[in-house]
Amino acid sequence: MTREHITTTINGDPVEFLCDAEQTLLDVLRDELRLTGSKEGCASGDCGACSVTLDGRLVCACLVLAAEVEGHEVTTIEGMAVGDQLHPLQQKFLDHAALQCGVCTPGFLVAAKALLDRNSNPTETEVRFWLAGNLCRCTGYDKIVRAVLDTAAEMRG
Amino acid sequence: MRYEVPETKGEAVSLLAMAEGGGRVLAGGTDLLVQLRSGMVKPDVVVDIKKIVETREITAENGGFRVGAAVTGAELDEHKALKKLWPGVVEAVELIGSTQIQGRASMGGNLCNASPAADTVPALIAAGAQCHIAGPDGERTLPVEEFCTGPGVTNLQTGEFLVSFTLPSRPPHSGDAYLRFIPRTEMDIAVVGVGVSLSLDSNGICVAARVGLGAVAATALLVAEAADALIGTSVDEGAIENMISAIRSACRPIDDKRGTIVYRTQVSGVLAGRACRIALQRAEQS
Amino acid sequence: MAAVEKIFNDTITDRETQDKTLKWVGTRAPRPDGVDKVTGRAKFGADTYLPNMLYGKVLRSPHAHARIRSIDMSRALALPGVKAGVTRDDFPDYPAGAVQPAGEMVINYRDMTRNIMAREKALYEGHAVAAVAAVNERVARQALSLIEVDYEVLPHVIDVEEAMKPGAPLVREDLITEGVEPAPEEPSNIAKRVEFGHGDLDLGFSKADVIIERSFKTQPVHQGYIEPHACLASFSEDGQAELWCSTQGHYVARGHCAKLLQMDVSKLRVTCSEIGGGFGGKTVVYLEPLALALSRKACQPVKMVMTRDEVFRASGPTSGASMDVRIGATKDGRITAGEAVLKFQAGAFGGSPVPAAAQCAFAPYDLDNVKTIGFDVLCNRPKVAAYRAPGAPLGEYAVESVVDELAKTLEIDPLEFRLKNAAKEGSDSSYGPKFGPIGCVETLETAQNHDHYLSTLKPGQGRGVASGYWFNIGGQTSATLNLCEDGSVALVVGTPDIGGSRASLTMMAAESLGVELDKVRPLIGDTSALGYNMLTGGSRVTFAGGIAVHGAAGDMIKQLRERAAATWDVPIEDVEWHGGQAVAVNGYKDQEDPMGLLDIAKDMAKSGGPIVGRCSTNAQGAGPSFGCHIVDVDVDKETGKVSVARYTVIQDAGKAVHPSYVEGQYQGGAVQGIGWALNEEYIYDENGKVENAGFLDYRVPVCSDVPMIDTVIVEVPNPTHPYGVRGVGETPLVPPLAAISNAVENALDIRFTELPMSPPRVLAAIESVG
Amino acid sequence: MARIVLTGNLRLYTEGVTELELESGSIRSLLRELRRRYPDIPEDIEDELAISIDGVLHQDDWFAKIEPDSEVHLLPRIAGG
Repeated sequence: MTREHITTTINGDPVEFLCDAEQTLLDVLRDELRLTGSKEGCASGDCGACSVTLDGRLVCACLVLAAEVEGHEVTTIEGMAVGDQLHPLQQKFLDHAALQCGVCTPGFLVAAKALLDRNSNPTETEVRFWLAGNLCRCTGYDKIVRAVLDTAAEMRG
Repeated sequence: MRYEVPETKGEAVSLLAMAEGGGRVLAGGTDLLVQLRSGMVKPDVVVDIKKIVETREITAENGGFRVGAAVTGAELDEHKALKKLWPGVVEAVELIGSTQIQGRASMGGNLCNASPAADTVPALIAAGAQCHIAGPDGERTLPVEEFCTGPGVTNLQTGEFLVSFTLPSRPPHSGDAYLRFIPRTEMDIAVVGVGVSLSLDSNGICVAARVGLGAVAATALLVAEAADALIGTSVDEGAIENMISAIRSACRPIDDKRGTIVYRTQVSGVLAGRACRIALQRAEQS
Repeated sequence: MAAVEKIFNDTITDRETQDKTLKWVGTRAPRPDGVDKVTGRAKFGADTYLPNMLYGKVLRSPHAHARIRSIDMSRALALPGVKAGVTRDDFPDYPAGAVQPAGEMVINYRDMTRNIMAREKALYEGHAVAAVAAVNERVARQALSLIEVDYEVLPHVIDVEEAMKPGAPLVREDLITEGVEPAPEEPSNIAKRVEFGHGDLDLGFSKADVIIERSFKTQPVHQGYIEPHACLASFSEDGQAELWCSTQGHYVARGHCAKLLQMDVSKLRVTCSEIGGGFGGKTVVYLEPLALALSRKACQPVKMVMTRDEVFRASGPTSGASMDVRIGATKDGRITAGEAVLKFQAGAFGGSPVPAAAQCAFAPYDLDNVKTIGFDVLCNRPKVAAYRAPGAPLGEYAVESVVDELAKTLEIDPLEFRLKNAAKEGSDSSYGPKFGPIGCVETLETAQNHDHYLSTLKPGQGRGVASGYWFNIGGQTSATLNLCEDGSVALVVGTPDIGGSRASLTMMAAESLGVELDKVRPLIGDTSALGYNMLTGGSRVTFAGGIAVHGAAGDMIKQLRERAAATWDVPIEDVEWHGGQAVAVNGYKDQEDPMGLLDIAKDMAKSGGPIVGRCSTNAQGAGPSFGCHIVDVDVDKETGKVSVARYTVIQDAGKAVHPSYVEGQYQGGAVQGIGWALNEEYIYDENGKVENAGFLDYRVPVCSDVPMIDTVIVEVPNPTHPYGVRGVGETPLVPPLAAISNAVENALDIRFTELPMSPPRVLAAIESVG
Repeated sequence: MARIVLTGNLRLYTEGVTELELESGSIRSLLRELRRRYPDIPEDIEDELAISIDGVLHQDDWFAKIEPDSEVHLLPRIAGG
């Protein structure tokens, strides 16, 4: 079978890869590029554990064909910290104990960052609805929502 | 499976025509990729239409809008003027899935997936939206309510694909609204969905109305009887009650994992009433 | 001597002094694995890859119940790229009596070998029938389509009461009910009958002014962890194997796999990945033995990952139940007798949590006359796996609903009514033993005085409360502290960290050693690194692990004192350990400069070599745990939709080592309970196939469904633990079902006796009363 | 003499006896004595038991002390999630 040759940008770096037409962006991130921070929880867009941004838009990597990212920009959890500097959201998630098992955490962080990039002062309700596509079975969401609200407040200064 | 990215309608049409039914159109992919993964569909070629300009644009058109079939929910939400003219339609799109889904899902995909429970369809029906279809024999136009012919089945012929919608202009004192019922607050498929659009004259009498009803029949319905119950009235509670009973008698639902016949019929009326009151309020304020 | 050092004599008499001197325990310290988890670096079950790795896939039964006449793998194995295939013929059979203790429970390997790979029959839709390993997933999937299985489809049964009826399809044709005298002559689906209690029910009910009897029904639910089961197995030609997997217990997984592959336990080395949730569902094996068997055949590493669909169809859910409860009380609110009959789905093999449910159901109460009977019933569903306080949420749902109705009938405040009957130190528990120090009364009194309970409801809202109980357990646990040459300390434990136990165990280690927290770095060792460790479950890790790290610290301190004594040339009894330093005392007081870890570590080689503190123990005396929940709900009377407006969890932790993660357990349990009470359920079609095997239609609560979850940590210390820990992970899921049902009753004046209280069910009830 | 209470289904092996008094210094000696008196008790029964001594729960703990005035309950083994 012929494979697609894709040239794209991931976390700011130029990346090339070969993929089958049916492979999803998530398949390629994990199995080809070994960017395993994006998790597969459902492969149907229901859990948000594979949240990444595509040209700045929050999407589920499991619902994007790898071939579709040709010429586009993808950012994943691996691109969130800068050098040894955690993003404020990452730090607040730690400070607030907003994770238990941690498997949903990368998706929540990517999704929460996409929210704060658009809305620096979200209400609790806005945060909860924005994150409704990210399932967490451990925390009951309380500390996650607090961490996001606290980050927003801190970033507003 | 092959992946193709045509840049013109013509290329897309010939790719789909050549595939002789073995082709699937990819816009946001939020339904298609799930079907691919589950093996529900096994196309020879997937035709990504997002590089075709007409499918990605929102353009003003004689007082209304032309909306590309692949415009995402997130983009519609950011389009102030469209949201002002057809708030109910945009609300319906916004109800599809999560923020992540909104970054990809489109009205075109929602319609072409032909699910009886699709959120945008009752709202588009109520809005009197038209579908613009490209195909081997050129372009044609079709009212939204005629696009789906059954669960998962559309009116599209081999080689055809949905390019864009027209959302018409509307007179002053018009308003629309869409409500759906789901067990959770997000992430569910509609158990019932109702779209209401109405226009009032200067005396507050309803001069035009359309009501779309979803998830209670094989396809989303345009319920003329419900509209008739409103037209010529001041949309008082009595008229709304008549509209509600028209809605309930139009229901032909099934029992399934998402709801029972009795429940769907009952709740369709409840939502119709609530949507109607919102539409009325918007009409009065516009 | 300060209380912490006193701990080493295991005489904790003065908790208050101890609490004042604690430096780390009770703080909200940083989490050792935190940065890896917020950067995506942490490696979960599916995140490991090996060179030359194959992908394994499982063929699963499309039928709920079918005899397997034959399985033909030939076409699948002939497909280019397919390297190995396994079926029932590749796993040993074991006789019915092949039971042995493994992990928490006695495991019946006759059943386990049949659960991981169907033998005579496929017993549920999704039951594994064959597996293949191929060069990539696509080829593996294609190979599955080439396997030919000849099924004889049999009638099936799902519902527990249907399964108990005479003439019901038999899941196991030769099953004779255990626990009935005389033993029945006819086989049935009833695997076991259990009975608990004391006193005289007739006498008790004869003293009652009010007797309420109700029947309850609940649908089966799934643990719903976000990470699907995943593993990577690598067998080498010499019969040695390594396994990386997402599990709650890698030592337990090692034992099961060795048994199922008939290999020496020592030849299998298991490393637990980070685990993406378990809640009891990852205490058993599914893919692991298949991956090992495939790898053994192919002599290549084999990776297997379940799809979400497979997780729902084939991995351990918990029971659906039918329950009858009868409770009598006097006018002044004293319960005179309580009786419950609990019928639980076990799934395809015996072993539902009905015994624990029967023991816990009345545990919050001090009763003279109580009896609970449980039935463990086979049906054509996956064998149930543990789920947070296994069984207790169901029994408590039924009992706490009736208790609430009694309080209402007697016009007594529901918390006051519970307090009048609450279990306390010295009470005979409903399942037998006298309770030691427990916090049942404390949680109820805290609830009574909580701002939530004192606040007034908005119009149309309803408020409910409920209590809950779980035993908690201890078990085999090992820990090692290695002193590094720079004075820092490497802590090795053997219990997978699901919710922050590396943090709590490190804090206790630093506390016991009296050193800075950042000088202790934890690691979860593989099965070759330590002595046996029972799995992470039963809320045991902070309790039993705490005893182990504390013991290891004691062992290390003994050696540190010896080195200091030898270096100073003074008798060991004249050297004590204070504040992380060896200090000369008695006659030698102030004659030697105290030696800290660094001082001793740098000359470790000269003074006798490496210093390693070890503790391997079988921790006993876990502290019983009680909780009380308060919840307010809104009900949309036109659609039947219930939403939770406010929620408060109050629970006795004994001692909260890391309060943030204790609160997290409370909040997470409450929200799982909200899902169980309102929307979660398995939906089966007429053929016994699951209709909602995905997160779209199996509706776990999403972020916008729930409010903030308020928590109050009550601390009634557990005397058997050096820091007073009880364990907190499971009790939070016990009260919510009843608390929410009681709140809905309070809002609508309608008593629901069936879960979930989904909108169609609620609306139907509202309409029926007009 | 320690008071021994048998819960769950143990009575099925003890001719219905659910309470007895025994002289026994440890869980191990208790189990031996019980099996001597009631040979029907399966050999591996202890693998399925939890044993409470004066309200403190023990599982797999042969040498736990039983005082002459202790109250001992034999329960089904407890497994958590």
